Amino acid sequence: MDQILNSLHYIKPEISAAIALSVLVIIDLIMGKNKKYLSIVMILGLLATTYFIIEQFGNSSFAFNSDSSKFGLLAVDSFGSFFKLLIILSSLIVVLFSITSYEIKKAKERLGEYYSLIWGMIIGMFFLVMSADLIVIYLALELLSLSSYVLAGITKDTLRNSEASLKYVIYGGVSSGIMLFGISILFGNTGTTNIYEINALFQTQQLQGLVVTLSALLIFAGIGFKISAAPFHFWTPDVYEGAPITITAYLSVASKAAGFALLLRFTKVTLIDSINTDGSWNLISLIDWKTFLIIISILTMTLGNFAALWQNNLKRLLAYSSIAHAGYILLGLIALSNEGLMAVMIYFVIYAIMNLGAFFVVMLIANKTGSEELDDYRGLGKVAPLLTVSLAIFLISLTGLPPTAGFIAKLYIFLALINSKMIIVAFIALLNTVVSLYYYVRVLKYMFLDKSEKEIAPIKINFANSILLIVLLIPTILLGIYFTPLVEFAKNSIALLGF
Amino acid sequence: MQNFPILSLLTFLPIVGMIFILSLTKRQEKTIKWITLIVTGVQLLIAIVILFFYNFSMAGINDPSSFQFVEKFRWIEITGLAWVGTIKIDYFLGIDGLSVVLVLLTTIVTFIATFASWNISKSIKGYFALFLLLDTAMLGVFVSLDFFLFYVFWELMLLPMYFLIGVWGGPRREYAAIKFFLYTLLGSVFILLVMIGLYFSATETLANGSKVFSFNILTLMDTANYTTTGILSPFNPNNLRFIAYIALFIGFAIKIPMFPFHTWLPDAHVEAPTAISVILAGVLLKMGTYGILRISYPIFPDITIQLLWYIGLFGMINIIYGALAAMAQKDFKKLIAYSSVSHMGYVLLGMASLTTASLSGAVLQMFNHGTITAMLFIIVGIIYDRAHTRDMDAFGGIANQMPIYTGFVAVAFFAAIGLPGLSGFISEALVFVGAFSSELIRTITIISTLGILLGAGYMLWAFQRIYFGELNSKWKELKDLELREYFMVVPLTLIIILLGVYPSLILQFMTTSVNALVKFMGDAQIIISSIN
Amino acid sequence: MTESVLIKLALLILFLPLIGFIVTLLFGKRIKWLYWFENSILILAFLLSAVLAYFKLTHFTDQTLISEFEWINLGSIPFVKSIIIDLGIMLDNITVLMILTVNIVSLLVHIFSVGYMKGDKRYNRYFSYLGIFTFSMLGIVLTHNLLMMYVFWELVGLSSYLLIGFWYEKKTASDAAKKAFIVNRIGDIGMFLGILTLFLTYNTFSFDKIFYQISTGNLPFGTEFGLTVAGVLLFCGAIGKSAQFPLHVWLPDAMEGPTPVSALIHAATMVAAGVYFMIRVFPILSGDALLVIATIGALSAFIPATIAVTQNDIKKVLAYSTISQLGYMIMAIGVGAYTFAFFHLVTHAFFKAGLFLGSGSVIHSMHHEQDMTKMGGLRKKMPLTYITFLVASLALSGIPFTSGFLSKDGILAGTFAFGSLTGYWYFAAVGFIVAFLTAFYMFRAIIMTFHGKPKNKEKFEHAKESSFVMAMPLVVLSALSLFFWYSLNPFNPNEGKLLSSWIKTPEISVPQSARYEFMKTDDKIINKENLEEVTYSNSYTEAIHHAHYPTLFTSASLALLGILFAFIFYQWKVFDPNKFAEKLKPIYLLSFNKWYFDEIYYASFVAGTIGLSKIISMFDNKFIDGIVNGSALFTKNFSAFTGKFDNVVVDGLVNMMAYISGMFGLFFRRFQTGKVQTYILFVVFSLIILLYIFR
Amino acid sequence: MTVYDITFYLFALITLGSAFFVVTIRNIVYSAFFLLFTLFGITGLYVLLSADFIAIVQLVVYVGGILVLLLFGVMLTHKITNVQIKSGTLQIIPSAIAVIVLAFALIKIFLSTNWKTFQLTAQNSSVQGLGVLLVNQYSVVFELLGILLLIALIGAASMARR
Amino acid sequence: MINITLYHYLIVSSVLFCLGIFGVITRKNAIMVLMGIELILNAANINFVAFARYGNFGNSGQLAALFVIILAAAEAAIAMAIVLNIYKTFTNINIDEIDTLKD
Repeated sequence: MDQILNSLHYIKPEISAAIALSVLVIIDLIMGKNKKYLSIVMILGLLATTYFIIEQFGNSSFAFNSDSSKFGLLAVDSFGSFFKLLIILSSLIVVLFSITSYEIKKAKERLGEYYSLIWGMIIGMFFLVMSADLIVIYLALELLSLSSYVLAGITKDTLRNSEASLKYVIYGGVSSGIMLFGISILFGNTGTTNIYEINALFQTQQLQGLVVTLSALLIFAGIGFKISAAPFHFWTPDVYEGAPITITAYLSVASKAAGFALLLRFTKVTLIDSINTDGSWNLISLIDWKTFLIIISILTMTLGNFAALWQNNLKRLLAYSSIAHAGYILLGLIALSNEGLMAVMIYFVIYAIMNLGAFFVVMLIANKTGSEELDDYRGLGKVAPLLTVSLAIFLISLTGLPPTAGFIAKLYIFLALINSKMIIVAFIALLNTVVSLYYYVRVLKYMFLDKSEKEIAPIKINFANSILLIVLLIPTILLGIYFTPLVEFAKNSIALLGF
Repeated sequence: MQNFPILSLLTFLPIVGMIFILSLTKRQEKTIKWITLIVTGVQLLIAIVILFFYNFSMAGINDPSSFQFVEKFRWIEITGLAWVGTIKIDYFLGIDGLSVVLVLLTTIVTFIATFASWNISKSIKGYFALFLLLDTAMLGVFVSLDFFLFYVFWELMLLPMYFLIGVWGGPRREYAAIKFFLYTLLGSVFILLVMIGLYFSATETLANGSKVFSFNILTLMDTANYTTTGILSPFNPNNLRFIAYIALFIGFAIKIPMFPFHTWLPDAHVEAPTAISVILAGVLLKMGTYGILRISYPIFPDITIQLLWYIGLFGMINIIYGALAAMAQKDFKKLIAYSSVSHMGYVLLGMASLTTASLSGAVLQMFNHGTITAMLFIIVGIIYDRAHTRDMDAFGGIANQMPIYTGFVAVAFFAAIGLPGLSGFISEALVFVGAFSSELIRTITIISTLGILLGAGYMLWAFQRIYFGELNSKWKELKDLELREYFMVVPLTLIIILLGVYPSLILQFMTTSVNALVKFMGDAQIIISSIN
Repeated sequence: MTESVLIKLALLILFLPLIGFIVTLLFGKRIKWLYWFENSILILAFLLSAVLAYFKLTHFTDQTLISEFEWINLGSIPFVKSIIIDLGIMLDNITVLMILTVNIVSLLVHIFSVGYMKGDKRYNRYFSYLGIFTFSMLGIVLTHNLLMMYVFWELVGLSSYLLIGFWYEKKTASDAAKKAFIVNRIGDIGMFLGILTLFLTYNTFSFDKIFYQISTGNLPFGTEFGLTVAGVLLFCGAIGKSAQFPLHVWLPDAMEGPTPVSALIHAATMVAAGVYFMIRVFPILSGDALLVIATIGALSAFIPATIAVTQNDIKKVLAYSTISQLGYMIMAIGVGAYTFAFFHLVTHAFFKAGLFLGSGSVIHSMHHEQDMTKMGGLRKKMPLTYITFLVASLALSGIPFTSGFLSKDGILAGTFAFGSLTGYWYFAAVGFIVAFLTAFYMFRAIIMTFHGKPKNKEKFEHAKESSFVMAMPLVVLSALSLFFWYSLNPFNPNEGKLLSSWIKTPEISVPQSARYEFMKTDDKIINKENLEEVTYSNSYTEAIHHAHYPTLFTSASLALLGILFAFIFYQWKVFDPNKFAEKLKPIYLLSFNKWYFDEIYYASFVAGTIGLSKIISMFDNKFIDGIVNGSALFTKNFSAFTGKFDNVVVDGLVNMMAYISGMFGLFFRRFQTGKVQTYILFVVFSLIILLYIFR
Repeated sequence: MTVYDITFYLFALITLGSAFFVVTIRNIVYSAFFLLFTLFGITGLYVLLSADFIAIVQLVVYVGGILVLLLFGVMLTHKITNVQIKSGTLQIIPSAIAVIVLAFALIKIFLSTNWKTFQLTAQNSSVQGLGVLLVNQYSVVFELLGILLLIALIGAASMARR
Repeated sequence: MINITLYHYLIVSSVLFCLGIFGVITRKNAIMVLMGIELILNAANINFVAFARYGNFGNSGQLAALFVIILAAAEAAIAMAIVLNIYKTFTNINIDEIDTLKD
């Protein structure tokens, strides 16, 4: 009992989130049709949670362990806090997006549910990034998924919206089912669901590789679904295209971040054998996890990039782009070193900023033109210079050209890779970058090089949105020129509990 | 003067101008143009000031203490995790004999390109903002001594170029722009890989005695700085230096452009607006050869020596192939574009023999080709502005209608042919003198002399088709040069003639450095071969 | 008059025409009388060169004055030879004589042009071009090093290009200009390589330093063969510029330029530059190289002479005769008759200029009619022109009492002596045959032009004697074609100052073993007092001496025979030349069609190059730039593919990548069916595959 | 063959046999009823595995809740009057291949694995143990499930509501 | 003596798992697909309980199964809501006809 009470202060952010959720639900019920204050309540809740996350930084302990010598259910560490912060900040930005989103405005009567479900996602993700137990992982993943299934179809006004929701739930249900099956096998093999204990067993006991491989593959099916890694990515383009754009942005950033945090923790805690003095990891020899990740990674980025070449819907294009980026991020993990881990974290921060920025612009344009089709972007450069130039910068950053932040993100990944002597992989990844340039630049071509056949009215955006845009724009450029703080931050956050 | 951050000023002045321009409204077209003109003019002045204070006796190349106008301070410093060491990137600018020439060239060409941009009518604000951004990127490449910084500038140039071709170009501009973009990015990908590989292969000793990996180009040149296990370290018996060299070379070769990576060039040139063609041919192509001289050669002297013959061979192919391809063209601009391929071949040929004469010739050829080809593109632009066609067969007898213009054309054409008395001759002759003295590539050099003949062939044929013969009655209305155009052609003509008569004006800046490079290559080669 | 004053004088002479060129070019359009500026500059230059020649030849007879300065210094590094390129001028007897010749002819041509070009719309431009030509030519003459030689060599090429193409509205003119430049370039490449070879070995371009190095036994590539190669390569330049076989084809075409230009450039001076160059580098020409030179010279003397026999265009006849005479000079150098080569150069300059100007005078009065078959009987209308033309023709034919007789006889004696010493008789044979042919075709031309009945009445009626400015140069030049300027003995040139004390065969630097047998230094002679005068074996000198009178007699008789034949065929019409031609049809056609050189060259080199360039261009577009397009395998898919990618991706290697990428993309898109169950099926399959891989 | 064995085979047969019909039979309502049998069978297996509490929960939640929910779903999404409440199938052959291969692979791996097993001993009811575990060590999961159900409620309501 | 080993249970669970997947992939009707998902979850649950029983792992296996059952209920609820929503917009719930989102 003491243990529980002692552990409570480790989950302050989650408690805060849960309280915020309750408050939101209650206010929504009280206020009835009046949805004015919901956004403010939401933002306040987010800020409060942010505060608790920042406060929590530097903690490193298990929470909810039955006795202090044992491993707990949750691992509170700066790695988790880093991802929580990333998640909460992207949530904040997405909520700000939602305030102006035309799609969300149309579904105004469900705004309470919308925000509540976002809280559901947040709580799920928080648990996901900090859990040390496979059962908790599964439940958190389901919480995250269930919320996002509904959010993907929240506006309900279009076919594609509902369809996205259905596809998501079926695909997600199967994926998590497969993952659960994998968890059950691992449980059978080791007798525990705690990943730290599993790791201890891996290191000490003689286990059969085949069944471990099987369980790891099945578990990866669930994680791969979340991070949309090939060949578990199929839902991504369809759901991203169908979901409201705010949710698409959110899924592509926060949900993916949580999935990656899970993958990183799973890899570094469960499958590790030892860490060398130079920071590289030795994985257990039961499973060739590294080769597996290399295959997945190359497949993911290649598939994402090449399929994106053909897209004419910007949301769908960004969906494929986010698949490709998942591939790049996996590269950081492939390096199997602390350096690679750091690279992944740096990548994520930058990816979050630039991807959110791109989606934001797409949303703002869609608010006015009602379309995300590339054809409707023709000649937009003339009528909406700020928006299009911003989008251009975000896309260039996504390509990874200096002096934008995207370059730094890629640079660190490649530094890690080459330091691990994986030159051919790095080369393939770089060739992929070249391919990706084509479809990103194609957007620029439509905006700036082509002429519109019809007259388009100038797109004006309000002051608050311009500020938000610039807030996203500044780090996209600045981090490309001066990235010391970011790297320092990531470097200080790579500490996983116990490793 | 050596302590004043003049190189930063030179490099980032256009950014200031760009910000100014962006703060103006679209209507203030005149102001925008004048700002650009003033910025590029001031840059030219700064470049001249730099020349004025330049110390001929300081060599540069691999010696940090003999670079001039050096600016060096820590840009990024991240005390790292135990396993990486400190990540350190310097803001490190400086010039030596190789770069000072190209800095001067860049400022001249940009200044003249500003005049060539004067009659741009579509989205002026965007054009000049991008133009100035491009300017910064180009200068940045030539003054950076840190590989990372170099790479940033190198890539920074892509985007403005894409838009400048893509928005303001000819009918197939989109295709040309994307082709340019993809091609060059493909090249930079190779460069990036090698850059990272080098980073992990050499360390720099900090003031406190600790060793850190380094992007510093000069550090990378010194064999003593390499670690024993780095993948590109000569001490590592399984090193990948050979592959890395090829990759790096391809990266730069695409920019030159070297056969068979040249096909982006004709397209880009044909579609680009005049001013951009001028910059593209005048400055951008030099980045490739500059990169090879600044980075590939001194960092990989051992591999360079092994591959000299192939470099020469590709130089020869460029010369002959470019000339023959030029001969078949009907489009005036395409002809000039292919002539660039041919002329850059001389630079490659010059680099293929490590002699003072040929390297001087190669660097001088970079400068001369920059001015000559800039003038050629301006010439094409002038006639295209008037006639709205570049089909050479559609012309004829222009000499009668536009005699003064034709006079300038003749100067440029004969300079391109390599007529003595004009600048092109000196550099080609030096290249041949040097290359011929290298036994390794003597046969190649002899075959390459055919380029002299073919060059005369296609140039004179073009000259005849466009300017000679009876005046085609279609062109009765063409006017001779106007004031703005004099501003473009007269300075270039003067430079071409002046350097043709007295090349030492430029040569004096580079001799020390070129000699140092030759010596360094020899020494480093010996050191490295002693390791293995 | 000190040396430095002479040098400065020479420099002044060199740069005066340049000033004339610049001023006339820049302001000629505005200021109509500016051609007089150019002309007066030439007069000044002529006077100054006369002064220069006088003082050089009288006060510094045996000295070679050199002045140089450092032009390019590429610095130095240890153990590597430093590269310093000097520019400078050199004054010796040959130089000053050549300057004088050039300036005289140039001046006269200038004056003639004032009348000839009157009314041309680019009148002043014409004179400015003459200015730059004179400048470049003087540069060639004055230079003391190979680099400057090459520089000015190219510059005369440029001025020749400009002047041939002066009437560029005419396609033939601009074609001829281009042809001249490019054909010259072929020779220049060889010359350039020769220069590179020498520079590589001696690290200098200066003649004197190279000569000295070679005389110490330091040879290119260390072998005598290297020296021969260098010599032959240098000679390539002369082949181009002096229109020697096989690069002679440009010169006849060059007659498209204004006739005074032909006189100045394509007869008297520029084309002689090749000969002059060979004279300059004579000391380093090995025996084998000389033999090559002599052979080329002989071929060039013979072939054009046979062609000239059947030509109907008066300028073409003169052009081929020029090539033939230049062949003589080259052959003279090849057989070692150094002094006579130069002598013939000078005399030829005057009488050939006279011939051209005379023909110009005819053409001018016939309203630019050049076809001799349309002329005739002009003797009465233009007596002065007739007489001067006749004198010059006699000189060209080598009739006694003319300058041509003296110089040509020397050359023939040289070949004869060469034959007697080496057994290579055919040089002498060629010399005599050509002497006969020369006389024949020259008088054929005179008869067709001036004698007989007018063929074109209308033009004949309008023809009249030329004005003073045009007539004066004719007179001066025909006067200069007489013997007494060169030697008071009309039968022995060696008695004149020119050959007895001013021009001497120079010291030969070539190692003994690489020389002609008879040129090897004779030990016996070294002990003799007149060592300086005879630098190679006096056996040759003696042989020439012996050959002198026989050849004199033979050549004069052959020339007279030629004249006789001309009269038989064309004046008295004893035989109908047309019937004669019918009988010898193959030979006639060969000659009339200039041995088909143009056709052969066009079919092989020109068409070859252009074809190759087209192939390369195709290759560039279709293959390198579009492997896709060329590949039949992809073509079908590609059309569907372009439908979507159309303007963005059309061709290219990039495009092939794009195509493949696109195909990849399409492949991946296949999986995105929109049916969620299919997705799950894929997932299951992937899991099975992954399981299989990692089992 | 003990009673235990026979019981196991019986339940296993019920489970798998009806599961097979669940996924193959065309009529949806029949299919739903076969699912009922499957779930019963599984409950039986739980009992055999001495998981009494789980078995009960299985009955209550699955049979009482989820299955009814699904049946309601069937009724709501199909016109009751339409007797032919049938569902087609698709991609049978590739699916069958995939699934059979997968099944073989799984079984092969399972059989080839040497699991840690202990001699089965009689077990008391697990209810108490589960309860203690749930509120002690897994209390936070308990809370998490609470939130999850709340979210499910909100979500389902939001979705199903017009 | 009980002859039934862990392997027996595992075979049952893996066959059930595969049948579940088969159902998910092949059935057109969305509700049928959901039934397939339930089968998958149940297969996992059998594993948990069986492993816990045979491996003597204590109660955590059963607890996991318990959680999964609860979760399955929640998921079924949400999925049903979504299916109803689909029925409203598409007027059928045949998944293979719901493919407006595709490449």
